[in-house]
Amino acid sequence: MAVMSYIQAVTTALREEMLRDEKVFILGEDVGKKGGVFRATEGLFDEFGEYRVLDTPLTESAIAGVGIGAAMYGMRPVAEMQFADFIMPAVNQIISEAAKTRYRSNNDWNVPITIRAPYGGGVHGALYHSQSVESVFANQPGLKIVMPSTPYDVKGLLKAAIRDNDPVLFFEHKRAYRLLKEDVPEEDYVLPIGKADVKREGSDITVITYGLCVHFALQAAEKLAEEGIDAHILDLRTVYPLDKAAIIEAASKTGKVLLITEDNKEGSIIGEVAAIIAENCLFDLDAPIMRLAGPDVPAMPYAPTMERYFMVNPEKCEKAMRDLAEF
Amino acid sequence: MAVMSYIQAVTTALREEMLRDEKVFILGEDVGKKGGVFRATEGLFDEFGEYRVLDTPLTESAIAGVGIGAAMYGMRPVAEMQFADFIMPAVNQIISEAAKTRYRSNNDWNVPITIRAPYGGGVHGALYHSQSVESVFANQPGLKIVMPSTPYDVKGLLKAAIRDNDPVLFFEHKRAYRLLKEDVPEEDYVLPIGKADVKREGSDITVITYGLCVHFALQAAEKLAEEGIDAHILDLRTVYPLDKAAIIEAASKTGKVLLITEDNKEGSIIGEVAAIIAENCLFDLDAPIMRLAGPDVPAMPYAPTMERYFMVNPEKCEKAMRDLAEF
Amino acid sequence: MTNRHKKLGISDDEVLNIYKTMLLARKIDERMWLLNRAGKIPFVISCQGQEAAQVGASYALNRNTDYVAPYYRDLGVVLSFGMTAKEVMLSAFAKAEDPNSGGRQMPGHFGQKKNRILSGSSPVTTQVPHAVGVALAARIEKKDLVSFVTLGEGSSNQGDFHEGLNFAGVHKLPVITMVENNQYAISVPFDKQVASENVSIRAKSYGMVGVTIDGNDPLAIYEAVHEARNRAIEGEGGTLIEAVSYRLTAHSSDDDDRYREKHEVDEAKKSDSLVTFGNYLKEENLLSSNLEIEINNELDSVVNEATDYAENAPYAEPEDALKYVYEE
Amino acid sequence: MTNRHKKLGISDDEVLNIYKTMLLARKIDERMWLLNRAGKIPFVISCQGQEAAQVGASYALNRNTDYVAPYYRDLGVVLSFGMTAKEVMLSAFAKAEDPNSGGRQMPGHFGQKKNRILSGSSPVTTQVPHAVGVALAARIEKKDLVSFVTLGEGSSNQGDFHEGLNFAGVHKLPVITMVENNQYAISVPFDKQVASENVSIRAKSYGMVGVTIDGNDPLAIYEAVHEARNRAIEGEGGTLIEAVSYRLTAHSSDDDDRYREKHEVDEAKKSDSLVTFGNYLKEENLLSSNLEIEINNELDSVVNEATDYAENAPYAEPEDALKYVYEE
Ligand SMILES: Cc1ncc(C[n+]2csc(CCOP(=O)(O)OP(=O)(O)O)c2C)c(N)n1
Ligand SMILES: Cc1ncc(C[n+]2csc(CCOP(=O)(O)OP(=O)(O)O)c2C)c(N)n1
Ligand SMILES: [Mg+2]
Ligand SMILES: [Mg+2]
Repeated sequence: MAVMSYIQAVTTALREEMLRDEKVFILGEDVGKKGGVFRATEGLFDEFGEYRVLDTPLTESAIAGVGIGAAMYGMRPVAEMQFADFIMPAVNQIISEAAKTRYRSNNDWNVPITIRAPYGGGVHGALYHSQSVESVFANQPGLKIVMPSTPYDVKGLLKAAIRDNDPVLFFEHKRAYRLLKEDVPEEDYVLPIGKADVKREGSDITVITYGLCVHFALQAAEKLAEEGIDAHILDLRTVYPLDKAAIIEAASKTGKVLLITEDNKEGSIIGEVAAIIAENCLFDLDAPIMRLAGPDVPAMPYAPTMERYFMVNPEKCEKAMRDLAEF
Repeated sequence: MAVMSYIQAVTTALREEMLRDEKVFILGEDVGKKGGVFRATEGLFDEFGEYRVLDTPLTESAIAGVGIGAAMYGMRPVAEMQFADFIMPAVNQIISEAAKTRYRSNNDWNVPITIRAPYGGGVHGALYHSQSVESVFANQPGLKIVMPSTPYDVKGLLKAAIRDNDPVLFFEHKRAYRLLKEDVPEEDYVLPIGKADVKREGSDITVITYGLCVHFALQAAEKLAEEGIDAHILDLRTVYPLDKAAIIEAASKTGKVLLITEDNKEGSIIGEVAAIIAENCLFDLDAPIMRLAGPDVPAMPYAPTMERYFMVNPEKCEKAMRDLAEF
Repeated sequence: MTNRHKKLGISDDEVLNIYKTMLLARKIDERMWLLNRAGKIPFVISCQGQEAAQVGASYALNRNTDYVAPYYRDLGVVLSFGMTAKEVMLSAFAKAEDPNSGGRQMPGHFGQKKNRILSGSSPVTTQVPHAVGVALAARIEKKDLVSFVTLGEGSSNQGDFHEGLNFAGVHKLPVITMVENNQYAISVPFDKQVASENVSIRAKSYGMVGVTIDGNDPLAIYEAVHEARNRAIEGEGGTLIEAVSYRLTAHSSDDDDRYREKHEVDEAKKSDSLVTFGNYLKEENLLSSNLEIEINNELDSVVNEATDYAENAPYAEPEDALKYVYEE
Repeated sequence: MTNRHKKLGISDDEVLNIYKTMLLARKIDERMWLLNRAGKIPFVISCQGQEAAQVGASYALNRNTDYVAPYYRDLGVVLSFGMTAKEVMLSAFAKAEDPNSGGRQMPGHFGQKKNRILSGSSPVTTQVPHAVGVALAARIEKKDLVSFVTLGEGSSNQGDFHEGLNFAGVHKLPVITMVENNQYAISVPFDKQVASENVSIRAKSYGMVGVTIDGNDPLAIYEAVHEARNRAIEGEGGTLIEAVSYRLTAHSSDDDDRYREKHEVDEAKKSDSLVTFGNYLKEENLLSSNLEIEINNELDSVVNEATDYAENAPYAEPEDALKYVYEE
């Protein structure tokens, strides 16, 4: 075991996979000589050389598209989008190509690419360095979207993503990078993509969330425990396709469900979670399904007043959880 | 009144708006001399000249981006994406620019652009000429997404979109183009964007849907009426932002709700509709919220066997509605 | 006196194979139009007018090692790379056995892994970065192969063209890009589409060699691709080739073609490569009347058999629509 | 003997204004770094090294009619087009009164309708099609104006550059594109970024005039933009100008700059336009020591006042985050 930050878990997973499999290579903007603007690829350029940690031109569609071509050839590219907000020029390559190649070729070709991108707010990143972009891709069969919440999950899930024979979008919360630290095994391990994870067992209310909000919810849960409110917390981990069985189980367990996302509310991942619950275990519910999310404005502002207003935080979680428990 | 097909309603609305306001102009691939691959702009090139019905190079990002620039200047561009499937290269311009310009400039600039695109399947269009793409954009505050189901609605809503001072995505069902005909007033009228519309009053079950599926549901409702099942049908018309009040009212009215979309199920618009209901009127429900949608595969295949398997149709609607009524 | 093909190192047999492959492409294409007009297949999109470029280029590649990322008109490329007439017809009829997509995609959406034909989609130009990715992989793996990608001149305005070729140019990757300039992108003619005087001049933006070639001359194309391949293998990077010809049919079976004048099409037909290249072979005494009849008969029966087989082959089962979303 | 600026039709007053605007940009920029290092503002991204190109270009435009779509380093452009130091500082401090965004966007995200400065975002190069759209509108409305758009050399590889300039080229629209080639895109140097020998050669892809100019020489840039504007107004279409200089600071306050050698930066500082252009004015006897001190004092107090005002100005209310999603 070693204490590792969330971003160290990223670097460790990348390095171990590159050592394990020669076909794994990294491409993206500033990932090489600089080691990434967040230093996720620090040291890898020196260790593995230019063609395994390739500084690309400033062209997201080509980063994705060249990665897809290399993956079709048989490589295992790990493409970095410098910020999730800048994945937009690559949407055509991701949705029209990566997601559909296996299906359209009737299983002849496949695209084992991993696309990493830092997402999320609370870092004074303003409108274009703070967004959650998962819902743009969360209606595209053929894709998997992983959004880990802890260093341990990062290491196991990033390795799983790289070994996956289908395209995986891997979104890392940039505020978690240095904020979150925990013991992470030094051995090789993978965690299953497509499976949610219970982060806290509880019996009074169920919170379903993912990413940094898992921590906000856990912090709130500790406080509420003092008041005798016992929260069950399910971390989705993979937000597309969703782990329906785990969602149904967690919702049914307490009958009171709060869904949390940092994304704008309307059209976010948690809408689909609500739909799954309403479809499958409506009669187990003792309260309306509550949602806590960002407001429906284009993205979070830079000014600290407005940024704080937008962001989910432990206090907002605590209030929503208490309201639900008291329903 | 004149009997008009769905696509004639498109052409009529475009022409009337161009006559009414000199700032309105059309740009897109093959919209000029050819009059559009579906003939939506037929005759307009001859009537208004090249610079009001502009054949652009084959570049969706530029079509959107140039349109946005012209709109910021003060024009009212109507951009055509030849097929909704080909809007993907323009996602960055639409999501990062059109949607966010008013907000990011603190109300200084705005982007009154309309982006039209034919969507939907059942036309042997295969994977890339059949998709529903609305969910890619349905989490982007600043955008409005209109998906009309009838010629009457097309004319009133397309005019409203063109006059709207914010960006509107206007998705037209390509199978509806020549299939649907009805009386449409020859006078000028607009319909409100953001408002759902009750297409059939009923008391036993509520169906909430949009686009071509409205017709499938209406056909099914007529059959079921013979069996004594009386369906209430709400046409969303604007799928983003949703008309929450209308959804809550329609769901509460019968307590039994079926949501229908032609899109892949997971992550589609109707997930959000379910979430709104589960959040606001859960205790009015007498049955789980049912969903009828396309399967979660990348897009509908070309072969008629598989295409039929994918598509929603009146029979599938009828069965789902009967199941719900009998719950 | 050596003739043109010998100078290029092409044997008499090989040059006849080029002709036969062009002719087979034409015959399959014509048959598909007939089937479409008879209501038997819903859609066709043509190679007619571009066979010379497609087959000439393919024969200059190593058809056992190189990768191709063709676009929807490239029937000549995929036939050269090993796809059979039967396989093409299975795709036209959207039958389960179609190796391109199992009947999932429209005809013209090629893909066949065993022949290193990358699977393609409908949105134009996405294949350019893919081909660059294959070339990058070849560089990383130190393999002596090139990737070959084609697209239309209209498509050369898409962002993916620029981003893909610039990426290849920065790293001098072994990718050959052939723009099949058939003068139109559906209804929009060259000058409303492409702002430069020609497409090949765009090579300068990518530090590449660029050449404009008569797309009706398979030997000229062969030569250009052959040289491009040598440069690529020598580590000198990619080449942008513009093959100029004319689209002899409407854009597709859904297009009515009214936006251009009949006499323009008639004029273009005079340079139809099937005729002009046939004449070359006749002048070189490689294509006697007898041989011509023989070849036509042979190819007609290939097309007939392929059609019959494909017409009678089964569709995929409805529920097959659920297969292969992810690895199974 | 006339001097350089007179030859270009620039008066003595005007040339001094160019210098003053460059110097103001520099001073604001330097102040923002100090404020950042003092923990008072979270972010700064610099114009340093690019002031000459920005101000020289702007002064060659019609600053009462033309539209600009600047990128994040273009402090020199927006100051030339009428944004005040106070307004810039309000943006640096993210205060409610900031005319660019009301404190919603990071500094460097310019926009001000009354001065025809298009609102910009962070994803690079999206502004190129916008500027083309303005030029198209000018064409449709038969207005004698041009649009002017800038971006970095790294950004010239994005698809939107290609699509935008091709669109402008096809229709010969009055748009002037200036690529500010400062040799780096964050850490990636020119040769790993741009495959062509220089950026201006890309003009050939768009049927445009392309020129590469010393970006440290405001008069050379003025001349190029002046000519470009004349061509544009005459209906001869757009121009692609590459202004070559060097990024004198790190990419932004979040960047540590370790990927380049100190001596390279030191070398570049020798051509710093504030020094070299100042020397020109001194040689021309337009900038006496006294005047220099006077100007510096004047601008320092402008910057001081702007800073004080902005620092003390209020933030937007938290709930203001909900405003202006749609028309209200
Ligand atoms: C991204 C995208 N936009 C639009 C289309 C519709 N479309 C199909 S082919 C075509 C014209 C292509 O022209 P060109 O590149 O010259 O190729 P050609 O068909 O002439 O060979 C268009 C507009 C598409 N397939 N993809
Ligand atoms: C689409 C997109 N991708 C990535 C980024 C992150 N980013 C900001 S500036 C920059 C480098 C830009 O380089 P260049 O165009 O040369 O401009 P310069 O900063 O050197 O003036 C990058 C990669 C971005 N803003 N937008
Ligand atoms: Mg063409
Ligand atoms: Mg730069």
